[in-house]
Amino acid sequence: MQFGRFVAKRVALVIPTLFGVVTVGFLLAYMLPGNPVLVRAGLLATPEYIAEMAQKMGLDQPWYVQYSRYVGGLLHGDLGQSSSTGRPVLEDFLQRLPATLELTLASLCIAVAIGVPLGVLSAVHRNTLLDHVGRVVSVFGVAMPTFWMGLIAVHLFYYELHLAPAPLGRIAMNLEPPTTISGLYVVDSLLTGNFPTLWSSLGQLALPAMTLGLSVMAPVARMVRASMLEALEADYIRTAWAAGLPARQVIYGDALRNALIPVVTTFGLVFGFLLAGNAVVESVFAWPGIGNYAVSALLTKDSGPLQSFVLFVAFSYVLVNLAVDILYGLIDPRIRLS
Amino acid sequence: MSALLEVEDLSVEFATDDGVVSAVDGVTLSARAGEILGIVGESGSGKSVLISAILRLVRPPGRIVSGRLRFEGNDLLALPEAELEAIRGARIALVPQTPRTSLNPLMTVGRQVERLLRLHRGMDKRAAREAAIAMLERVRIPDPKRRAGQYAHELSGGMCQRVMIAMALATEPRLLLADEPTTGLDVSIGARILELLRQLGEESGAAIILVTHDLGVVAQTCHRVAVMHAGQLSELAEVDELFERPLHPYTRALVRSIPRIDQQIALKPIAGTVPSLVNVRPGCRYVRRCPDALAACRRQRPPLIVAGNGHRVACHAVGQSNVVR
Amino acid sequence: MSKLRRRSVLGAGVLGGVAASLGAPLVKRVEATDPRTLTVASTTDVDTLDPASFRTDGAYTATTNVYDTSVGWEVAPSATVPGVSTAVPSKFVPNLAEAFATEDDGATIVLKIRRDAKFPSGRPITAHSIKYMLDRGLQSPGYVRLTIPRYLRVTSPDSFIVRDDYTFVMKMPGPTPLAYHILSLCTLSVVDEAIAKANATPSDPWATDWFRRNTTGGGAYTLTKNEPGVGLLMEYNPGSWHPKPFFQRVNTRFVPNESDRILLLKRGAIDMTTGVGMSPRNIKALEAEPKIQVVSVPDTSCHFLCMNGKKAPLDNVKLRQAINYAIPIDAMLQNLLFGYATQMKSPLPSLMPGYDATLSPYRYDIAKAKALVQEAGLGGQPVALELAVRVGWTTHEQAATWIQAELEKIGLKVAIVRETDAAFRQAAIGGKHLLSIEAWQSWVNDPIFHMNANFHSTSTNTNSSFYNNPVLDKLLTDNMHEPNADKRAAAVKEAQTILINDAVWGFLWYENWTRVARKDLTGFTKRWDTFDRYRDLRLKS
Amino acid sequence: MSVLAQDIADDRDDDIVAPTARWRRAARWLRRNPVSAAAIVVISLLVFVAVFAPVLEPYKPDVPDPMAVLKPPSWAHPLGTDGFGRDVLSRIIDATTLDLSIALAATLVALSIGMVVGALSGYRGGWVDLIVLRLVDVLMAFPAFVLAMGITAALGNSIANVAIALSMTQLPAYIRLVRGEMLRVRTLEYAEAAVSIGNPSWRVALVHLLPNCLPPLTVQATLAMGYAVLTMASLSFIGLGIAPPQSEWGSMTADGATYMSTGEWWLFVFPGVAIVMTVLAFNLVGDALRDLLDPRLRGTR
Repeated sequence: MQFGRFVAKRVALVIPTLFGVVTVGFLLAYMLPGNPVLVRAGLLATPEYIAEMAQKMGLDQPWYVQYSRYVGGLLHGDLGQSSSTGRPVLEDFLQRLPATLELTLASLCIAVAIGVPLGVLSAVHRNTLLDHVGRVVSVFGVAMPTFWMGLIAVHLFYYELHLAPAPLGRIAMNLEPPTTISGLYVVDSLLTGNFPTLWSSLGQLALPAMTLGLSVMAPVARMVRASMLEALEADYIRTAWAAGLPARQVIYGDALRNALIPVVTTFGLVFGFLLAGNAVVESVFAWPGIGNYAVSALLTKDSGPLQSFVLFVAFSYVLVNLAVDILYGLIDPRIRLS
Repeated sequence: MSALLEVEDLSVEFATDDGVVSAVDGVTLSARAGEILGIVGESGSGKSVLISAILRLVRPPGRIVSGRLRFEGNDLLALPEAELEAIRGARIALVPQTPRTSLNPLMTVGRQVERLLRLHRGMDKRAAREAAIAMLERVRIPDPKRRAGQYAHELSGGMCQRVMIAMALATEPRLLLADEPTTGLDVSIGARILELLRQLGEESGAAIILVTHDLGVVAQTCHRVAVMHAGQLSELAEVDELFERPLHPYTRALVRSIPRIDQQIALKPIAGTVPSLVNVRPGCRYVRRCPDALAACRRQRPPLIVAGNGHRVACHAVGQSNVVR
Repeated sequence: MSKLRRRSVLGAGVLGGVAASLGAPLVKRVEATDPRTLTVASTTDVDTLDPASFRTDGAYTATTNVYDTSVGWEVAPSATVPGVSTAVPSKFVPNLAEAFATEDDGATIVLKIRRDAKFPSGRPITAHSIKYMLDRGLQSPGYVRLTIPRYLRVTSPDSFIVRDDYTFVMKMPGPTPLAYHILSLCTLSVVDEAIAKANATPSDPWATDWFRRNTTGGGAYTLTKNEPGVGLLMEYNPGSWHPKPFFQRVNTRFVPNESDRILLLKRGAIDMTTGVGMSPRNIKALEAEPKIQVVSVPDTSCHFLCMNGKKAPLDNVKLRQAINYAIPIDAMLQNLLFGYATQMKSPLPSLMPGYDATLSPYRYDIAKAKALVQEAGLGGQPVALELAVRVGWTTHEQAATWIQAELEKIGLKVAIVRETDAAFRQAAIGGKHLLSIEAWQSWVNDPIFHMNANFHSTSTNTNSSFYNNPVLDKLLTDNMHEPNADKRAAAVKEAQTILINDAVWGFLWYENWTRVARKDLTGFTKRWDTFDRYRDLRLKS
Repeated sequence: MSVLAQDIADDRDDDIVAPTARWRRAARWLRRNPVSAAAIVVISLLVFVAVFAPVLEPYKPDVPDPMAVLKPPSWAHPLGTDGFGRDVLSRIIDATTLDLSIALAATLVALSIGMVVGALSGYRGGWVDLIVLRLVDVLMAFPAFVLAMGITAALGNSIANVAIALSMTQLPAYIRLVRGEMLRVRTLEYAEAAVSIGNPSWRVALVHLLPNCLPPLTVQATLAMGYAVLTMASLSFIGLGIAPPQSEWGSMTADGATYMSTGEWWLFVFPGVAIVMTVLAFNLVGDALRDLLDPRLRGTR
């Protein structure tokens, strides 16, 4: 039962954080200079016309009225109206969210698929050439600005080598997206056994996911290396050696399993990095996700989408951390039963 | 009868930033089946390094620089790693000092015993589980079936040490290395653990090497004892012989420092501290603290000379005074 | 009629709206499966499809092809550039109105509506449709409500009369040369009255919400698919009276990133894109590509250095004149615009009637500029000025850097400030800008209209220089609706002279109308609103 | 017992085991960690370039030269010229000063605020700690990039505002770090000792306990320097970076992006390489510092 209480306490902590994020998000959007009406109204609009539109959008109210109206709306799912697409923000969000999720998950898989083995090998062969090379390679991913890496990747793989498809969105132009089940094109085309779309969406996903994945690979590799080093020095590993267990079992069995637990906790942090890098990568690869949507909202002072993006990122960051804590409890008996 | 384990002139060094650390310097001793050999010495005297060397577990930057290690007739130093894995945990087993942290936290204690049985005894899953539970019972763990499914953090220190012993003895090893098994436990539990070790040793006929810094433990449990100081073997003798007639100045000082209930004698602490083993000078390493130090003691390491039935001592002063023939 | 062509250059500078999804197949360029499908890359997404409201270029282009106007601009093949037809100044052609005439010596417009024009729903387009369009425009918030009262002096729906099912009459207080100009604007497009009324609600009588995402136009194409952030698909509307166009389908993809657009053009994944959103240097480079052609003709898009006349030191005419002499226009035309623009020599665009290139004395002459600065009494210590440009307008950013270097030579220390669209517009209207680079294009290709919008003291939001000259005001107001052509032309010349001598604007350049497309595309048409009518395009056989 | 002078000398040698000279130990460490050594060299090079930029620049970095527009790398212009005919190498050198100083300023500001707030909240505990924790949570949950974008968009992209934006995104990490260390250190005896001799709690926290929290902070600060340069580049890519004509790696790279597709690759690649080298160096030194300062890891050779 105390596990339930542990979860409940963590959830309770989430509420003030989310509330804080909503407020900071609102203030940020409110502070942005410029008037959304003007962006839409164009030059010919007379002051009266602008005033009328502003009044219609409720922008003439003092900030606290707008704030309470925004929070009120939030409570029953109304994320407000986006002036750049003229649709309720919720609708835009739901339409764009799967794209961002698919990119983020793919990047996470790549970051883990490369980061974890790199970290383990660096730790096992500490201070050898492999360790140094591994560290430099993983840090390289972080050192390159995502848009720089992305554009070079596009230029190299799409334009020069013709290996990757055009960096434009989630699927080839002449193909229809798969029937929506999860919203993730790769998953949906797998489920519906539609191989042409599977191949095309994988092709489209490869470069952006690689770019974003490499940029977060370093924290994963660094964390795995540190906790692996720690595990290899543990007493139970000396016992395992003394018990004649084969090296492979000692290192990649006992040591690795114990080393991976703290790594799980960094997934919250890594997820944060991914969402941040998302906006830039989405622009370079014309990926119809929410990152891109938020950035353009920021530039045209379209506060609805910006606030919702901030709320979504905060909400998912908190959710992931909560999930990580619970996962931590599940795989580590010491916490589960304490 | 030939000794189960013969260690001859074994030296182990560690390359560090500050220089070469000579952790073990020319140690010669042997362990016989059914006998408990105590190895005693202050912390930092190289006891644990010796144990690691016997198991060929000295990892870089440490390395065995000289000496011979014979176990059951074959030369451990020459064996390839694969064959060593067949000996470790099967023919030679280790009981570590800190039981709780020496168990894998993510695996139930039962399974940690089982996997050794399956690895070294080729048992199938079901047989191994039953044997493991039997083994836990043999080391007197109450309600072994339930305990087998629990994790290390759910057991007490004493209980964990019993599991370690179960793991060690499950594969019926010929040699059991107990590296300060009771240091982490309080006295009463420690005594019962030692009693268990002695009794299981007798039953299996295995040789036991008991490493400790507690002379009381030596007196109560060991048949023979080796005294180590700063990586060198000072003296080796039967337990009673050593306590009644300590020859090496260091052993004499040690025996004198044991509080005696029956006599009212002032305790005399040993002067000086254990010397640093970094880039150490040749010769006897007790010289700085030894009242009987001779010029020779600074030049060469005193050879191990026979001083009576099975009583060996490495000390120039004792040698020259030919007190004993 | 004018509306700042919202130019959001989506190169490295800024992320335009939402990403698109268009991908060339994996390996080599695969011919679009259907040669009758045109693939176009747009830099801005569609925000609203309501024909009567302000919207992005992407949205304007879509509505211009899906809706239809009563009167159209006449176009004629360009003398200099093959395959392009351009709008003829002050010439109008029948469209939905097969004939148009004036009565009461110009105060009343009579439109004879074609009998064969139908909405996609099958309902015929009649005089009632025209009346509903104008009634809706006049009363729903948006573009039309601001232009008809001001420029046609029509304020109530009663002026719009249906004489019979196919004859529409508009009564105006007096004659005006602007009437047909206004009627040709794409914002005055006919909508299906029945559908509009079906979707109207008490709070939204003119169904503006419905029209935001849906269309009922009578144009050559209908909108069959619209995925915000991705793109839209337009297909030929069989019911339309227009002859069957070469391209049955137009696939518009929204591609914010300039580098991506260039790569797609080179690989043939897209057939055409606009010059807007692409730096002139990139366009020049694309001219060398074997499978690509660059079509570029002069246009009425004015790009100028806006100087806030009511803020010191720019209230000093001598300083403004000095700045005009310090503008390195030749270096910019060559190194920045690569010939896709022409030097601005008057507040009027070069293609506008009444344009006179001989009036302006300004040319790049640092010595003269320095002298004028002395005369302005500012010769002493350097004067600090701020020059605002919009994020993403790369040519403006680069021009600002050229201008900064030159102004430094005449003692003006310029700091460049980059602002987002929203921030820039608010600062401009609030009079906070000192120097800024603005752009203006009048869809109504009439000099008085153009000058009235930019320089009349009452045009609060559009007179970005805050110019206030009663003489000019009177000249413009009196001649706005002057029927006598010669009298109006004289007034235009006099107004031009005043504005040039007063150096209200820092004259920069007129930007060309440019399209980058596949080699074998032809039938380009440049109208005053610059938006492509895809029905005109075809492939050279 | 014979006592020889030589033996006395030997004993004295043994007693005063001279610690290996600090620099020799460092040299040995460097030799064994070539990667970190290279990173340190890069950073010192950067600092040198940053300080002596005006002297090192072959050309004036911000003077357009219509004659030399978009020239590929050549002897005259080793890294080519940009759209205004300005020498890319000079601009990169000139940008070093700006980029490093903004990153340093942002890091120092965040570091100092973070230390004070973290120390007090960690030491004082109670409701102060609760509020600070919630604030940190909010800032951590807030997408760092959007925060930076928002601030620069709201306040304008002057150099100061970009620095503020960068430090705001780093702040929570420092607060959390110091607070964690402070909780650990506060329980130690010498904390009680400092209190017992009558120091007010803020003195104890800031003067006595804080220095002990420094090691992990240096690691975080070094990594943060790298991230600051990276964030500046991303801000420039979406148009909110430092305003032209100021030369700054991020905006140079972002502006260079469009030139990639038409062949002038050097405008995009070289500033990018400058960023990569800098961030790489800071990250590697940060890693090395972490290994060095983390007793557990240092113990294992």
